Amino acid sequence: MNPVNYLYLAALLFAIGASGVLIRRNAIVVFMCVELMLNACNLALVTFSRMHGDLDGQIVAFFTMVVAAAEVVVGLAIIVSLFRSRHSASVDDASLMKL
Amino acid sequence: MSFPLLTATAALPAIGAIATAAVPAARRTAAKWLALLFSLGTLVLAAVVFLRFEPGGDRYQLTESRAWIADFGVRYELGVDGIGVALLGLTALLIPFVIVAAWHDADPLETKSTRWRPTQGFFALILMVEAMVILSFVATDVFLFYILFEAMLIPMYFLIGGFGDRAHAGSDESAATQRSYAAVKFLLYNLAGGLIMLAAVIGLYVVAGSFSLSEIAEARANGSLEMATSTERWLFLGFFFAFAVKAPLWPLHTWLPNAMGEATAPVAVLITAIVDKVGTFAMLRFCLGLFPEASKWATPVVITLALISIVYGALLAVGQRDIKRLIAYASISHFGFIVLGIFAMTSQGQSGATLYMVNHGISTAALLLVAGFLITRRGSRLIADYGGVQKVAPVLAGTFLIGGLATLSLPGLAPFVSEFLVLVGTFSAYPVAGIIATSGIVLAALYVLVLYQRTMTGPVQESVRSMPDLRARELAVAVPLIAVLIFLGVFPKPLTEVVNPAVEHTMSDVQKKDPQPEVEAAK
Amino acid sequence: MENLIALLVAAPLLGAAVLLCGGRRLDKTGHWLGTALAAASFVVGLILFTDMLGKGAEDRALHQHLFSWIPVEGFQADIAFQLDQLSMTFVLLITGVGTLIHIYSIGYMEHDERRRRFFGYLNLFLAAMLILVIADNYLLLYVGWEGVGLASFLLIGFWQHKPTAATAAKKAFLVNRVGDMGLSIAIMLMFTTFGTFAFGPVLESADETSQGKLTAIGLMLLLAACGKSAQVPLQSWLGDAMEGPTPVSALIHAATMVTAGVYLIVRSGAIFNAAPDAQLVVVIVGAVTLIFGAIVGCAKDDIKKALAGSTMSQIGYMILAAGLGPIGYIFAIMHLVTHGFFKAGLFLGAGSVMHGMNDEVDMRKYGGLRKYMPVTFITFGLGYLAIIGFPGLSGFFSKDKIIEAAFAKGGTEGWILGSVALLGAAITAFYMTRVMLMTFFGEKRWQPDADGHEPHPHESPKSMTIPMIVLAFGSVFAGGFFAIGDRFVNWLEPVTGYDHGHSPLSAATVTGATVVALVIGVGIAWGMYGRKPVPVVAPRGSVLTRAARRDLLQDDFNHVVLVRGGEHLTRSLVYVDHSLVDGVVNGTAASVGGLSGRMRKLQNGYARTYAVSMFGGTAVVIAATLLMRAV
Amino acid sequence: MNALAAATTTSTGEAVQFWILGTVAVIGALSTVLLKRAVHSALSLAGTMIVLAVFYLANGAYFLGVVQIVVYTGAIMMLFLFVVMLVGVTAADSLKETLKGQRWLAAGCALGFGILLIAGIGNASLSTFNGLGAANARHGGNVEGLANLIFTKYVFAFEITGALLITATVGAMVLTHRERTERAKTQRELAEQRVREGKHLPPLPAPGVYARHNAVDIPGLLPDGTPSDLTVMQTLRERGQIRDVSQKSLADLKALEQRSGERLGREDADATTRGSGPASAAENSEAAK
Repeated sequence: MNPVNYLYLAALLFAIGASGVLIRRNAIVVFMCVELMLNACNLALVTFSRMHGDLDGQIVAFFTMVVAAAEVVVGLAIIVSLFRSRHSASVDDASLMKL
Repeated sequence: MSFPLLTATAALPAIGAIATAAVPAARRTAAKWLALLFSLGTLVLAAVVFLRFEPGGDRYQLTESRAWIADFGVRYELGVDGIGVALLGLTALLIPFVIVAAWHDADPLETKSTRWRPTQGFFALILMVEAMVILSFVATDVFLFYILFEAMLIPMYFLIGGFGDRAHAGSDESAATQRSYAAVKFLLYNLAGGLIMLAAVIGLYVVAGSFSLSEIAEARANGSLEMATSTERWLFLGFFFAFAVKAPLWPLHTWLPNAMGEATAPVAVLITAIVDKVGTFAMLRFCLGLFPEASKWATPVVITLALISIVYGALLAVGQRDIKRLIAYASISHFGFIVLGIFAMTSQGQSGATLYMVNHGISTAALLLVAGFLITRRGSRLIADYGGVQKVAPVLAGTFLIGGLATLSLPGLAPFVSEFLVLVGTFSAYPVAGIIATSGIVLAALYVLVLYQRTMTGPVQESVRSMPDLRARELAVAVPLIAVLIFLGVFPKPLTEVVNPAVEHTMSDVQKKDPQPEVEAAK
Repeated sequence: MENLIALLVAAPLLGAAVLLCGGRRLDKTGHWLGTALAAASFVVGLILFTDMLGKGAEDRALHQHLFSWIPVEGFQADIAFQLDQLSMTFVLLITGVGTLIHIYSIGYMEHDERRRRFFGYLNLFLAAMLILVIADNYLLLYVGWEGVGLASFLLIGFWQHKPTAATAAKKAFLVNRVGDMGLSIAIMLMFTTFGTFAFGPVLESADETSQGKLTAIGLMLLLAACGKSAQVPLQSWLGDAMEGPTPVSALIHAATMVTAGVYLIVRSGAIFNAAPDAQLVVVIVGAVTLIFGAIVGCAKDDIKKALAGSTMSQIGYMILAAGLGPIGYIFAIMHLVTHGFFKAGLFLGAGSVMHGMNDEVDMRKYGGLRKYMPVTFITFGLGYLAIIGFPGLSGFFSKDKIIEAAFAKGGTEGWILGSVALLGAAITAFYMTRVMLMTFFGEKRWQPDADGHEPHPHESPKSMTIPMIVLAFGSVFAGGFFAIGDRFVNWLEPVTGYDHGHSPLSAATVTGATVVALVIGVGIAWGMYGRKPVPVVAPRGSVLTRAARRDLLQDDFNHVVLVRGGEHLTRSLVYVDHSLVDGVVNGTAASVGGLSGRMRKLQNGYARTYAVSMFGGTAVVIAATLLMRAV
Repeated sequence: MNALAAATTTSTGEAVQFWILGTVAVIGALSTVLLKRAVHSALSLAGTMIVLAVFYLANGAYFLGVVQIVVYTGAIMMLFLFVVMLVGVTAADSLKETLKGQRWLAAGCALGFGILLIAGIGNASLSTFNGLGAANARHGGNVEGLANLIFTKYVFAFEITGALLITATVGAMVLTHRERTERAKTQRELAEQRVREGKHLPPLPAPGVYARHNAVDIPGLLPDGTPSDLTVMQTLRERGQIRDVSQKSLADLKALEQRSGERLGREDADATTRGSGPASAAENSEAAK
């Protein structure tokens, strides 16, 4: 097997995650799908790291994880406070941007 | 490098603008005097420029050059030729009068003094416009000119939209609506023109590799810059469109009546007598100077448009019911003459067009400012609201009449000289165009006299019965302008002296020679 | 001596400036100042005249170059004067008659609160008119030409509170502007043809260019002359111009300004001599106006308008003469000068009558005034005799010469023109007799006006009668003085040239025919107005009479075609500008706005929709990158 | 493992592992997207992440593999679950699309994007594999290698990440923290307020009363037979987890009670007791039939 297959898998997961972001209305699930996309990226990075024989790819993946963690903390906090005020976790309810 | 006189001339009003804007809210009068002082200082500097300018010397004088945006070869390059000097003088001369005429225009009314320091803002904006216009007359770098050409829209927008005519017929609210409509229309038209010009400016840089007028001219002269015919034509069209909007040429003129109608008279003077001149000036300097072949190629169309402007503007002026709109359409007609003179490409036509810019500035200022005094008194812009003013305010009527006579180019007043030169110049190159343009003088008489007759003569209307005559401040505006009109009408030599060499340069740019008189040619 | 020429203009110009800018404090003395400066100009003219008489005929012309006016590459216009015999004649006429009318106005305008301004305008007129006649190039002449137009505008509309006066002033200026357009085109043609428009070079090299160009220049000059001199088809303003104060009518619309067209044609003689087609048009215009004006003059009941018709007709004579070429130039000028005397006198007389009759102008409400106003009657009568060409008086000599010259034109043309001129003489005799009879003879017909004031006809003050007497003196003797020994011909010949021509009729025959025409005209008038009382209310009259009362329907034509048509044109253009030119722009704006409204709906506020477009955009970018790499 | 990672093609073992676990990962991802309940989605995602951790290990990224399990699956996913609990575990999302065309656009975009990526990867020349053996060995192991890079080359990024984390923590606290702006009301004050407002002076009714159920999520019936949401606790109300007792089943219930009452001549209370339990009203009526 060629390790390129990992990349195909990463692309597939990324696309699935993206479609989830677009389709699901529950903010928590949307968030999960974002995490899925990030993980797909990480997989690709790790695979690239292996291809190049270089650890830099893993470093970037590591940073991605850290930032993702930070993002999740803030994102979930936002969801919680949104739920408190609007009693709903649907992203469609927050359509106040419309004039 | 010697003292940067041109920079100083442009910088002084800019500094004045900042200083005026900084005057505390309660010291309105101080702000006015400060603005007047700075404009007079600019006039002095402009006079120094005029005196230092040597008609027989280099094409561009008092030059300055500094690197600005080095990566794109943009330089801060200044220099004046005869045409620039004439228009610089016009601007510096008119602004003090505009300021004095607008003395009370921006006073906050006691009932609605909600706006933040309107007086300071108003006069600061006027000085700002002056600074930009002066700089655009002396910029010899295409990019620098473009920036100023666009930037002056901003203060003008606020002057039109923010300080409208108090003497509006309708309610305050509808006045505000119409005013902002006019301001937006002004802005959109000119921005559209400017945008197309920007494309042409970039195109020019791509083709020529420089923004400097002198460098491009040199490159063309020694053959190192060859422009393909179609490229030159496209670039010409880009520039010309912007200037035709500004000038304004038929059919791109409709913003002018709105803007002039809604703005106060002094601001209208600023529009038509000063800012619009940048358009015609730029046609002469950039269209003809940079793209001589394309200019010659476009001449038939441009002349046709100019003729339409002349006749159309005059006919529409006859049909107007609003004093200021009437003057606006008259200006459109006059701008037709200027463009005609420029594109006739004869010495007389171009000298005439240059003089026309100056003279039209002064005569329109005289007529419009006096009309503004009249409108302020009665509180209406409609011609039908007046009648018999001559009887109650003879001095006002008299100055109005002289302004009107200057507008219809009565011999002895300055506009005659320029109009006749334009006509002769056009006639010698394009006889039919010359004859059509000549019909403009009859139409001019028609709209001026109809305006005068309806407002000033006839039985005294009840609403004007207690109208006071011109006050000292207003006389201080009208009389000097009229004196200048008469002086330049009888003795235009100081102007023609500086303009002639510049016109020779332009004529050699386009490589045209005046048509020989038949009799001499036969010999 | 040349340096005095500018003084001719400077004096009245100074007067105008001082009087118009001086303000109220000059109200008391302004009229004296104005009159004094007019007289000063006259004195300067006399000094120059005596100097000129002392020189040989060929070197009488004086030149003064003041400064270069419009120096532009290839275009030289100077402020420079030229005073030759022709200009001198005009200078004396203008300043002389002008001074007299200034004096007259002191009395006539006594009760007008704006008298100072009136004198300012009069001085302005004198200055402009003098510039017109002493300019040494066509462009400076144009300055004077428009200047007198301005003065005429200001003076016709002097009583601006009357809408009719304001309208008449505007009309005069506008119609004149049409003529001015001709003059400026003529100047432009000269510039392209000769490279200059100074009299000297243009007239010297007139025959070096093509016939077509010269004809064009000539016709354009004629258009200018038609406007200024109220010739068909631009005559309509003159009748209305009578709205101005009577001294104005006398000075501007009888003696001087309206004759500027004749001056222009005579001055440009060299061009017309070389362009026979243009000359032909000139004589036709002259002949038509001659009859036209006379017919109008027959029908008017307004004394000033009757005189205005007469002026038109008499200038028709002059134009006719000027169109005849060197045969007629001198007689045109001679008639112009004598006409200046007697027509000014007639107008001043009419003014005097109006002064005594509470400004009543309708001749049907006069009658029998000779008893009340003896001086006016006598001076008016002498002017009357002069204009109808009573043998021995001024008009006889000048008009007779013109009729003779018309016959001398030769061929069918000559016969036709001569007959027209003779016919004109008969009609002149008719309408002037009519004026005379209706005003001074018969029973008194005046009635109390609406306020119950009955007019008390009285003789006018001295300041008014003295000028009338002087002018009457001129009306009687000037013609004879000029004609005897061909003084006038010798005087002007160096400038205009002279050609005696060969008349098919002897001079005596022509004179006889003229006298017969005169007698016939007077006789018919006597039959109609002298033998039976004049009705106070005008009878309906024949079709021709009614048309003539309305200036032969010329105004109606103008109104329908030009005024109405113009109104419709401007109104529809205003509409076009608003809805078409502006409409295109506003339409574009509206469609952009509509499109934006549609596009706005894409911004529905749902984050997921935005996410889709972001994602789609990313996909497109990646696809583009891949494609670029693939290519 | 080192030898495996260094090879340009992988061993058969890794291939087998890839194909099996890869399938699991994709199924997990799909379930994340498609399952109705958030808690199921979270669990599926956790599964996928564990698979990914294995793949990291297989790719020679030992440190990341462990971090993935500890941080992602352990910490982050638990955080998700906490929030899911907070919002409501049982609440199922409706998968009905409300935005017009959104689903098709999303599917199209995702599909197109995936195809593009795959095509891009396929086109790229990725045939040579260096393997991580040398890189890991240079500093004596994967962890040491990473540490070396983090604290030298990427030290600034690392420090800034620290700042980011602190900020995120503070941010989360700020976002979720509710400042008490006034003193809490005492019981007496609350009682007085209730009297002043004049509503619900007595305690709220208990759920399930008169409704043959005593489950907390079933509203009690008012005397006229209509269900009253007030009987259900506020948290459930806000989550929308009130189980509906439809009017029809209420009517059925009434009829059943009437019939059994007639037949058995029993009291109503007995019928209620007999029908108690976790089953729904509908099941009850079916059972009765």
